[in-house]
Amino acid sequence: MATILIRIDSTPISAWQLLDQFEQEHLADNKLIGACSVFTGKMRSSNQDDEVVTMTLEHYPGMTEQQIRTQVDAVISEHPVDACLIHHRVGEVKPGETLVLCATWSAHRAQSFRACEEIFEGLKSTAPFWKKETLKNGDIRWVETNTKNPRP
Amino acid sequence: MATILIRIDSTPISAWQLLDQFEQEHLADNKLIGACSVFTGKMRSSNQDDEVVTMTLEHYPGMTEQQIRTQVDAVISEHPVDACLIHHRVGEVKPGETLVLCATWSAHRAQSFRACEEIFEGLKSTAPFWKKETLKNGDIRWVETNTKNPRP
Amino acid sequence: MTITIKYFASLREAQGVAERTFNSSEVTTVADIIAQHEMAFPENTLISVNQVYAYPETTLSSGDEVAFFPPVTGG
Amino acid sequence: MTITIKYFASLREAQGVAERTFNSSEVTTVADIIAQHEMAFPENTLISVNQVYAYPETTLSSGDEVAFFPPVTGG
Repeated sequence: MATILIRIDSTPISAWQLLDQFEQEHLADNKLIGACSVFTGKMRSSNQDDEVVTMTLEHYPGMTEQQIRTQVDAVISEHPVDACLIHHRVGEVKPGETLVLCATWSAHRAQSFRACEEIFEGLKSTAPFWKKETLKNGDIRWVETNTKNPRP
Repeated sequence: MATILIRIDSTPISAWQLLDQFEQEHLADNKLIGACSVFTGKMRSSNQDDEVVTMTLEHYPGMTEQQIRTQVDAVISEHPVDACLIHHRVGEVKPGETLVLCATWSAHRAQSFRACEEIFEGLKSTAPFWKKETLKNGDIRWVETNTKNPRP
Repeated sequence: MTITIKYFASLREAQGVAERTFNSSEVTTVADIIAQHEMAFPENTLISVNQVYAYPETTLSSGDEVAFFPPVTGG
Repeated sequence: MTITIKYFASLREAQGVAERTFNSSEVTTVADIIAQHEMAFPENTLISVNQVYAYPETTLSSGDEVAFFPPVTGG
């Protein structure tokens, strides 16, 4: 059974500290893990050539966690991993701060590489989060994309 | 110009602490980085169904650093990144300890994902390191593969 | 039957409320809600029923929670 | 000309030394070193000249550092 932890929180985080804690709490005794892949996404101070001073993330409490979990389960059924940690910020975020952390651990590297990338892509295209930017010129706008309802 | 740091050292490391330090020292003021991809390889207590109690890594001082650098330069000319950190252990390593850390930072995720994976694959297949295992039954053996001279 | 409707992000702002209760005896699918909904939704609106992605043809039961939201921008 | 030869890992152990100096007037390529080398190398032996991967046909100059080593197992 894989250890899966999905957290959504409004507190600024240190990705490296969370990874350190997670390994110590959940994987310290597992000497069969040979690979860990991590992706961290940070807020950039620029988007579509505009200077962004702050971003507010909204989500759908309950559905967001559940949708990420569905995605994680689907990916690791194809690329089995020993553990998966996902942490996503909501609320107000400043440039340079970590928005999202996605990490996977496995015996060999192929699984952790593939799972990390596919879980993150799935999260980006299906997890209900919405970003609203405040620009330096005072304008406020929703970030727009065109993701679809994922067909089951 | 990308910030590139390649270190080979015999001291046990915390990958997360090194990443934290590297970001603070080199990337704290760069608010245009939106993505960081990391791979860490750890020593497993098992290889080819044998229990391994310790591993000793040898390298070719000078050539190893240079070969990794050649590889990094080739990969980032195709997948431009803002920064790359590589740390590889040599000497004696115990199960559970981090053997290698490979991290890349870029504005958007495609570059950091591709560069991290390709740099690590290149390191594995061309950087002059050699592993010698001491098994629980007392046997000592070199880990064997069949990598080739990379054609320029 | 009674359906709870939730709106998120730009749709919540457009509706002016985050949630409303919808009572109707003439509803069997999400498409019926959309047809009877006061304000039209943008074409790229996403739908969930009981916190799982759903579609206009998804059948509803009394007590269901239906949400409408714009394309997602997490990560 | 004078060439420094280095051996690594299992080849170093097989040679019993990490490094030796090779003096010969009949050497122009790495292949010549291999031909005149006392002990045969395993077929999968890798070669470098001045710390860059090289090949049997690589031409040598006096003072070059030639290394022989087994396939690599880092990472």
